[in-house]
Amino acid sequence: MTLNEIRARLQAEIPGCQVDLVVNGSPSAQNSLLIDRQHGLEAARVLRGLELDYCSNVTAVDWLERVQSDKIKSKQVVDGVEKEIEQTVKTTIPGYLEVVYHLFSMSKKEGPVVLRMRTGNRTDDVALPSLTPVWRSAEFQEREAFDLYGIVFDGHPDLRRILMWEGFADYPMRKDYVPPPDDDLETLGER
Amino acid sequence: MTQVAPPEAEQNNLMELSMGPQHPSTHGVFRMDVRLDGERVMRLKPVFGYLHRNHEKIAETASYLAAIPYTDRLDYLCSMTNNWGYALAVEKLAGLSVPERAEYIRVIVAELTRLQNHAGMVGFLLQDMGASGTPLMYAFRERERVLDLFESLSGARMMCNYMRFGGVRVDCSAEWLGQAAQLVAGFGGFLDEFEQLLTGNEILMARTQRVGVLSSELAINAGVTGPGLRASGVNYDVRKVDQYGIYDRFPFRVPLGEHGDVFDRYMMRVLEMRETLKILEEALRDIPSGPIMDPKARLRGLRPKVGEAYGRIESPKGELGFYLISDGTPNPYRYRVRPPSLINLTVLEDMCLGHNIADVVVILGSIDIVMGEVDR
Amino acid sequence: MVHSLPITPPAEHPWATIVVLLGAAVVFGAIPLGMARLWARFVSPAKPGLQKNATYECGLEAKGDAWVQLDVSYYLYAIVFLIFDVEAVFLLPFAAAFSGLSLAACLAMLVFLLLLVEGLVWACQKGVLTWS
Amino acid sequence: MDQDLKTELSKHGIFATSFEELYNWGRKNSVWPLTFGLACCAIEMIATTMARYDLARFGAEVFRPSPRQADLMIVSGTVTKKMAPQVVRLYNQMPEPKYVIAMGACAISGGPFRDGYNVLKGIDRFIPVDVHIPGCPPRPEALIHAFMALQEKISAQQLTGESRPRHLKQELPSEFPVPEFGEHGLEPAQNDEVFRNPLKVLQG
Repeated sequence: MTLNEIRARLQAEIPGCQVDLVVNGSPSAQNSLLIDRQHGLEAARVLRGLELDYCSNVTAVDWLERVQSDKIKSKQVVDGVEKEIEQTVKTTIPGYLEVVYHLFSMSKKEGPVVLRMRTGNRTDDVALPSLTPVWRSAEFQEREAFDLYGIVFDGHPDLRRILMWEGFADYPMRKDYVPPPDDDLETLGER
Repeated sequence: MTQVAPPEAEQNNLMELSMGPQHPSTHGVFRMDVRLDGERVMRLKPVFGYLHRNHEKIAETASYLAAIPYTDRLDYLCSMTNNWGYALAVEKLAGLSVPERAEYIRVIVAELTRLQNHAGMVGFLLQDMGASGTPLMYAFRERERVLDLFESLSGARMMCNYMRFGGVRVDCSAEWLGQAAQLVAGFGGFLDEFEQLLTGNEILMARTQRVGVLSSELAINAGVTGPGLRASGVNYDVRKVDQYGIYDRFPFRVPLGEHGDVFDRYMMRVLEMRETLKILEEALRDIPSGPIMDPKARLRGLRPKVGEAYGRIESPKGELGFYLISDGTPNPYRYRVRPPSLINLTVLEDMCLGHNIADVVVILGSIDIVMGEVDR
Repeated sequence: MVHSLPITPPAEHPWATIVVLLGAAVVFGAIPLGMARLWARFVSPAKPGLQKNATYECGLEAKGDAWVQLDVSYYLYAIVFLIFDVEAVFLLPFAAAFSGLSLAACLAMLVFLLLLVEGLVWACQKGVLTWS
Repeated sequence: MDQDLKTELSKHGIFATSFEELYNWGRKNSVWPLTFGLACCAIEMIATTMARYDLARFGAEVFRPSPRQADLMIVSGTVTKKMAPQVVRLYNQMPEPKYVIAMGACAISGGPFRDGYNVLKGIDRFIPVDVHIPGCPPRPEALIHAFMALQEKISAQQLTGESRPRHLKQELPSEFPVPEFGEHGLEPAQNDEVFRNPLKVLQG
């Protein structure tokens, strides 16, 4: 089943579920489906119904706030002559945390269907629905996403830190994490 | 003095015990918090993180080429297959092709890695079962032969750092291929000797049959991959499914188990070794000559276009995947490893409940975990 | 004629060799232990500590208590073993003197054996030795 | 008793020795390591005990799982911050005289994973280390060389006088404080009595 069929199927089965296609720039052409958070779990159940019985990989990605400048050609009248001017419009995209699920079908031996969900922002609104009730292979990987990125998975059976110790306070894999200055030989000089 | 209720464990007379980070049976620094009723396991919670060396954080600050030596240290028993998994992902990301001879060399060294890993696994499994030393000696004798081949090829025994995206680093000489063929010819004899000693042994059968049974539905749902999944009867081998590299040219069969217990997982390893020998014989026979590196692959300053790619291979432990997101700069924006050992441990508790604590050791040995890959 | 004394000079006491051997064994065992104790007292000082004497649990702080009520079947298992351990002790002299015994003695021993084996069969049927 | 007289005597089958030599000879040839594999170096350590490299020739093939019966701790692999308290506690629970071999670049200084947030930059921040073996992983021959270096160190120890080893001095501790898990890292980050920071030594 191609991605567009799956997308149509999802929109048909779950009213009001917003699914859009994220095009992948690399030659691997593994495009993905971005699903809004509210209908994440139902979409997962529908996909599970489509024989996608194996969730191979769950990855958390930390997208910082970034400024995207893209050139827009616009026709403008400049001192009476219509000319095409290129304007670079700088749009700042707010940062968010994202979880990517790679789903496969073991029965039909079909390639990856990539599912993405994004949180509201990077600080307080970081909740996402957990897909562990649908695919149990996501249990440890979601705990790792919680541990290293701080994404809270609602409905996860046992959401605890998996790699760092319990009392650890930061989310170390985030892009803006600064590790504590262990008494490092290089940093000794300027301490 | 208010009477504080004893913790839930003491209430129904369960002993709280942790088979902790330093334990002879845990194949590295893995910890299991076990609650025992006498000797039977009532609850088992694995604890990870004692070897979390921040592989992904370091790889995200390093260039694509610099991440390759780190992949050696993921599953430090099979460095060649880790390299191949990473190289495959980068080739998908950057759209590189691999010349014919390099593909053949990749299959040869990957299958040699599978041989020494499965031999080591059987040796360690018997060690967990109490046959301390002897089977491991036989297994490591064969493993040393394979490590000699890797050392003469790549320069290092365990950390080969051998593959590059777009090919391999060093060409193998005809004399090396002869030695490899000699090893493959002799390996069958070792396997017969091993099987004659082990497979028919009543103690092994008594200790492993109907122990740690894993149903195929639970295996699929919990994402178990590799020999553990095929022992439960699910025909899923990434070499056959994705047919990456040139695996479609080699007619090898995929062994399947029926009961999904420890004995089936042991048999999977032994039968897979025999299939690997077939692949190696054919690959060593018709390896072509030619370049070993894709000429247009830039190693040092690789800047793949913005995009992402997920590449996966059948490592001896299961499906090892690398998910790379590139933002056009020389280092990956996101570098993620799909660890088969960690995900195979999801069902450890389901397999161990109700068994004795001695069986927990054997079940953990049959899953074959390596902590470098579990904790990354 | 000199009457020889009715009592013959006693050959060394029949148990003497065993006593000498026993003494040698004890001394042979005691020498290294004694040296170790003297060494520990005079040369290498004892350094007990809080962490050193803590119970070892795979590197972690031992939590919980091992003094837990165990299943009764372990106790029954131990009792059945004890019975047959004692029985084996009785069999030893019987086996040693077996060739010189009369039929009656063998029969008596057989009764002893059968009584205990019958107890074992009953225990097995009651399922004492196997528990789910 | 000078050396050439001893060799002359030993040619005729007479062995003259001192109590100290006998004591050290007995201890250095039966060093029992602790079963303590952390990471990749542990596989190389196991390969060293196997038939081909045969650590048994040095009397050290008996790997004791419990620290109570071990007198050598081979720190073979990366010591992470989550594992550091356990390593120090195990070292404390070993009876004197005890020795530590820091096997591999990770145990010496954090190695290739040095700038990881969860990696301790070398075990000599918390416990004294006797022999360092560079390598990643060090070859089995390097581990055997470390055993020979340790044996030389043991045979050079004096039983009396000021330069007695640590375990013969009452005032030197046989225990080191176990670090706690803090909010952002280990508290304390390292143990200053034990850790001789090379840079400070150079500056100081």
